[in-house]
Amino acid sequence: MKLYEHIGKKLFFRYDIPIPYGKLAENAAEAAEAAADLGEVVIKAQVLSGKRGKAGAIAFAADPGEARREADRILQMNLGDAGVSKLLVEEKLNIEQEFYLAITVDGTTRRPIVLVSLDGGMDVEEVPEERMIRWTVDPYIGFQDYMVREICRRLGVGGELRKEFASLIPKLYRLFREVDAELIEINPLAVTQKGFIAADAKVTIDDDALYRHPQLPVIREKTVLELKAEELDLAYVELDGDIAIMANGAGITMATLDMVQHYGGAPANFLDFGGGADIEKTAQALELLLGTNPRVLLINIFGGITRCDVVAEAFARVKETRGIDLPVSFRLVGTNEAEGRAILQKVGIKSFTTMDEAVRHAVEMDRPS
Amino acid sequence: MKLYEHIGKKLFFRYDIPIPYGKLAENAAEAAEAAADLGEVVIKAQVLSGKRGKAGAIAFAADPGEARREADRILQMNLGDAGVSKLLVEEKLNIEQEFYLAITVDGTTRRPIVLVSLDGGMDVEEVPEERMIRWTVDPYIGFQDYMVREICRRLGVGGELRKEFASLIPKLYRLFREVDAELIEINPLAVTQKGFIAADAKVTIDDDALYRHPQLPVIREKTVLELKAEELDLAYVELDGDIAIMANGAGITMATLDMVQHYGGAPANFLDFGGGADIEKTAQALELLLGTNPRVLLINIFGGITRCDVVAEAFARVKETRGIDLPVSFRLVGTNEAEGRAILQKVGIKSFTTMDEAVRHAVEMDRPS
Amino acid sequence: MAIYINQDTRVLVQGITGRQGSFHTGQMLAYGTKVIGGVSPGKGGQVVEGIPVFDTAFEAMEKEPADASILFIPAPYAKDAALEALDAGIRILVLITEHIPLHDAVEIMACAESRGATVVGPNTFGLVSSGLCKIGIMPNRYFIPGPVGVVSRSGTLCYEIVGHLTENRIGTTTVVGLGGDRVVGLHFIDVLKQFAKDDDTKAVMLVGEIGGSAEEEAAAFVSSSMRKPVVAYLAGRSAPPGKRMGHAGAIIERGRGTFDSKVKALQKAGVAVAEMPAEIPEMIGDLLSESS
Amino acid sequence: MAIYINQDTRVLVQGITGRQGSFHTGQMLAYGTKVIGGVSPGKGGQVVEGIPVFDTAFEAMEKEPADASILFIPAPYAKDAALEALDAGIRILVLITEHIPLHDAVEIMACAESRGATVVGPNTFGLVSSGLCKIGIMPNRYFIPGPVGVVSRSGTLCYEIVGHLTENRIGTTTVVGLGGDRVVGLHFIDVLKQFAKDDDTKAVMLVGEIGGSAEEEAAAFVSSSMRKPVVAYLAGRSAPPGKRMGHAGAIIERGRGTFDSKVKALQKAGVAVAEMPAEIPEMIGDLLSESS
Repeated sequence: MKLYEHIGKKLFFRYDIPIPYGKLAENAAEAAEAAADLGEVVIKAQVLSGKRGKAGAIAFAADPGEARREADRILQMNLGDAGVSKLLVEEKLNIEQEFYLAITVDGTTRRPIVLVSLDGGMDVEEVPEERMIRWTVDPYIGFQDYMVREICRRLGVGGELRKEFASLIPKLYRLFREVDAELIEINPLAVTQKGFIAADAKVTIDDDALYRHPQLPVIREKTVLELKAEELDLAYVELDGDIAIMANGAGITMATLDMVQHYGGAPANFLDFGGGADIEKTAQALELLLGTNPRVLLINIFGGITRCDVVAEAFARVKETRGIDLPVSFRLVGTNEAEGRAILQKVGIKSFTTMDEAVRHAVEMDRPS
Repeated sequence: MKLYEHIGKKLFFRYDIPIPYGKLAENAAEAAEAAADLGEVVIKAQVLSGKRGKAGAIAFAADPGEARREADRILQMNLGDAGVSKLLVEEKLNIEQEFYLAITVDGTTRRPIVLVSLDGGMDVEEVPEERMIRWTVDPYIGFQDYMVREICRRLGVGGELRKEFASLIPKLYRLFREVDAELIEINPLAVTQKGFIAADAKVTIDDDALYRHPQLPVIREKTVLELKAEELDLAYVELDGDIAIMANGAGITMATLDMVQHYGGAPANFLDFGGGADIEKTAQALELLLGTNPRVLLINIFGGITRCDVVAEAFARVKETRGIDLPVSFRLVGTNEAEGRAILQKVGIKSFTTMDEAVRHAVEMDRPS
Repeated sequence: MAIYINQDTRVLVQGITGRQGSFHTGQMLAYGTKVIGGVSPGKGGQVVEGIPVFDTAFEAMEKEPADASILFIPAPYAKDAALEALDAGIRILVLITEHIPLHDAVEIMACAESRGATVVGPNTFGLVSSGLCKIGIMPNRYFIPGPVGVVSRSGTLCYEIVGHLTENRIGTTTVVGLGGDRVVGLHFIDVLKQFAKDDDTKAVMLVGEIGGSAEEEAAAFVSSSMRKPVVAYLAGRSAPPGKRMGHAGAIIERGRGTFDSKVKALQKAGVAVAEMPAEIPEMIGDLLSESS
Repeated sequence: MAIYINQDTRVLVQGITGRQGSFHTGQMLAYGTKVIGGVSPGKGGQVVEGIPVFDTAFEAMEKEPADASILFIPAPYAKDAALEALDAGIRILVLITEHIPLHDAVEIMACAESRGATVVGPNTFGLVSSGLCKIGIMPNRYFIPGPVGVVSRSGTLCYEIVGHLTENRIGTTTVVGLGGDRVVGLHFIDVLKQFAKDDDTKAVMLVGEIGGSAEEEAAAFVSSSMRKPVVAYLAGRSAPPGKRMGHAGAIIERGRGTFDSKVKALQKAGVAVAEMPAEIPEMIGDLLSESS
């Protein structure tokens, strides 16, 4: 779960990580009021998209009037499907230098990794390897002071800057562990007269650990359908095509999408309904897909924990109660295959045994010759 | 640093470890008042000696009158050189069973160790090995829930008791780590209708880590001289004999005492003034010893970091300013030995080169034939 | 010779009394796996599918020493059970559990590393040495002995591919599911090293997907040290960048781990990359007859 | 052959710019020790006694790879410096520092164990392979080559005893100070194992004291596996029980670790226990001539 900047900064504040003075504004008047208090300000759309700067959703304002105008403008924007409902109005920092600092988990080493660079800002991805320090942390030993000394030596940093890093990184690491973060990123980490200030805050909490953090606000930036899928514990992503796809397992669902595209079709979604779903859940997944009004429905089941008869039964039930009148391409093999196939036949659906046949059939039906 | 029971229990309370209701009393009236609030009570002298129970410094009282009388009696007591100035007056527990629970560091494994026994109480040292669980904890992994399950299995404990242990031990381990304890002991750990209650609390904080815990009260149960020695950073213990002993290093000081005893003498103290002391500190150590009015002074120096000339100079200075008129046996070898010997000669002291000679000389002077 | 596990591997089931645990204990026994005990706190003394249940892994190891353990433990308790198994002396830990918190997985891996134990998963279907020992949840009938070593990040997609092989009468030596999480114990490269040494394995099938850099690392190993033919299939060609698709690992981050970068790396290492699962049996068949 | 360290051992000094660090660097150099660098954060580039100073142990290891490191670091910072040395790849860590917090020592030992490194101390005088390499703070002149291996919990008392040996022209192979704290890296038994294997060591001198159970464990080892003569001296016969005497370890706890229990265990194992330091040279001399 990604956190909005202002929530990430609240966490920073709680861990004694310096942040700019700022206020949250929900309309232009509040933004102007904040500017009256803070002087020169920066106004930032509170959205989860990473490209606010390039999209123009960050603006400076010298006075309350300008703050009002810019706030008005930004509140009208649409950023990555989502509107802007909140603005963070902060004192404009006198930035001398922009650093980059992040902590995440590296899948390759299976350990936390601290990333530090003296070249922060918008183009941090282009920083050459030798100017980006990657420090892998033994989770049992944790982040120790000597690591700051060595990181700073490699960066060629001493004096006050080293003291700032020595104070900052251990706090950030503690936050990282204690809130079960997947990623904490400060970019830019502003160097000012007053020392380091986190000018931005990107914090992503591990979804699987959210149950341990009931105090965190729930943040969702999803479509209504995606939210509904989440409630049903389905992995669902909307796409632009016409062929609705449902399969059991993330890998095989991806492979199904790949094949649809390979044969010239366009997937309408990604829907992995997981393993071992019961009739009820399978039926709900189907209903959700049908609600998106696709042109063709492609179901690809390779039964393992998932039982073919359960999927077929769910399909039959939905067909009877709600009606399914679009073309369906159904692939069904694996556990209780014969039973499943029989159920489908009763409701007039012929099923395929291979993914290849099923996908080709779906694509053909989508583009009648 | 040993903590008084009531301070240990305050720590327990802060870590959500159940303790009895209780009040601190400094006189009989306060004890009676506490008994009026609490009903039947137990009154316990707040001293650091381990044998309060056997010494009669713990008493039960059924009503405020009895509480007043018992408090009066205990406040008159002398326990291991120390008077009783505070009493802990607690509700009398309805104890069904007495367990034993402790955490300390085991020098052999170099790791924390959790000790648990279902046979708690006064004679816990006699509990047979097989009824005392010793669970060594990897400091990096910490104390995990599964350890409670296995400890309980070995103890043959299930159900509610296991739940109580599962709730208690992890808290105690956290306390142990976070306050830098050398030892935490709950004996007895009372099993009552309301679950576990820590009927006693023995907490010893690592002296070397006290600087990290400024919030802890400073507790000293030492003689005036020992306190003064502590201020001077000397390792000093008072003993019953006549020969004052000063040496550099704990091992050699112990060996000097052993040899004094071997030759029939009686040491007046243990004083290790450490390595590398300067003239000032050495002189202060000497002054302290002389202040105890011993019959003989034995100084045993094997100079390494400690310089012989510095010790000799300190001795000469004290002799000149204060006067040293008791018999002195001085052994002096090692770093700057010649210089030291010359300085001593000037103030009329002949020094020995071996420990054996010096000790024998000291014992002879103590018992003139 | 089989890698990781074989007919003598003694297997413990943690969480044996649950729905999944008991069902798959039966399935593993049916496959021929030596399941020798189960763990379920507070249920010691029960019997599941003829297998004795113990209260703790320590008790199990005392009474029925095991080499490997498979975990059917709900995510919030999985770390504790995994550390218990490692502390009790288990050498191979198979973590079926999905949704284990990331930081818990990090700790499990660090603990396993310090004890020299092997972790498969989490969020894996397990592993099987075909015909000898299955420690996992995959359908028994697809895993018949043969010359192909299979290693996969996905579950059902792996069954799909092994199913294609089986239909074409191509069996497997060992099939390993790495698991779909960001932090998993075994990576492609670990399993490839084993396959490289295993005389019975004549060809290797690698089933990857977008995200992470495990496929690129595998390609580097194949290029430097692998003498056996390798076929790969990768899922996620059509995935839009940055969208999360069920597997936490399947996020495209910073240009690393894209479909194209993986295909390029593998092909450069001499790996044949299949376009579709259905092509795989023929590709493997050809490579096997070439190399024999 | 020398145990732990020899003429080729490259030694780093952490805290080299301090009073103690610089003094003992000079002393070690005078003894012949290969001190190759020092560490002192913020003082990189300086030179102490002709030895280059680096900002971090990593930098030192990059530029002047070392095998061992000796720490003259104040107690509150000792854990950090010790972990740094271990992380940078130091194999033998000599902790001179006194008053390191107990829980810090526990962590240092756990970290060293996970990396297979040896820790001497804390609160030790160090160790010396006589005539070859001294890593410690003991006076140089007492440590001359010879046939006796010495291992001691105390400092000055050990010098006293080695001094007696030296006066009697009995030299030493290696002298190891275990350190006086409750938690130390090497125990008697570890060093005895090395002496047992070391051809140059013909007899062993063990200097113990009351408290702990290290002497009892040493006795068990001598009894089962030591073929060489061992002499022991123990301090603390006259210590009143339960009084703390400078060494945290020297507390008599629960009847374990008393003077009598140690003497009894050692004597039962065939160890000659000296009554007084002055007797030791003759005892050792007799045993050496017997065994040769």
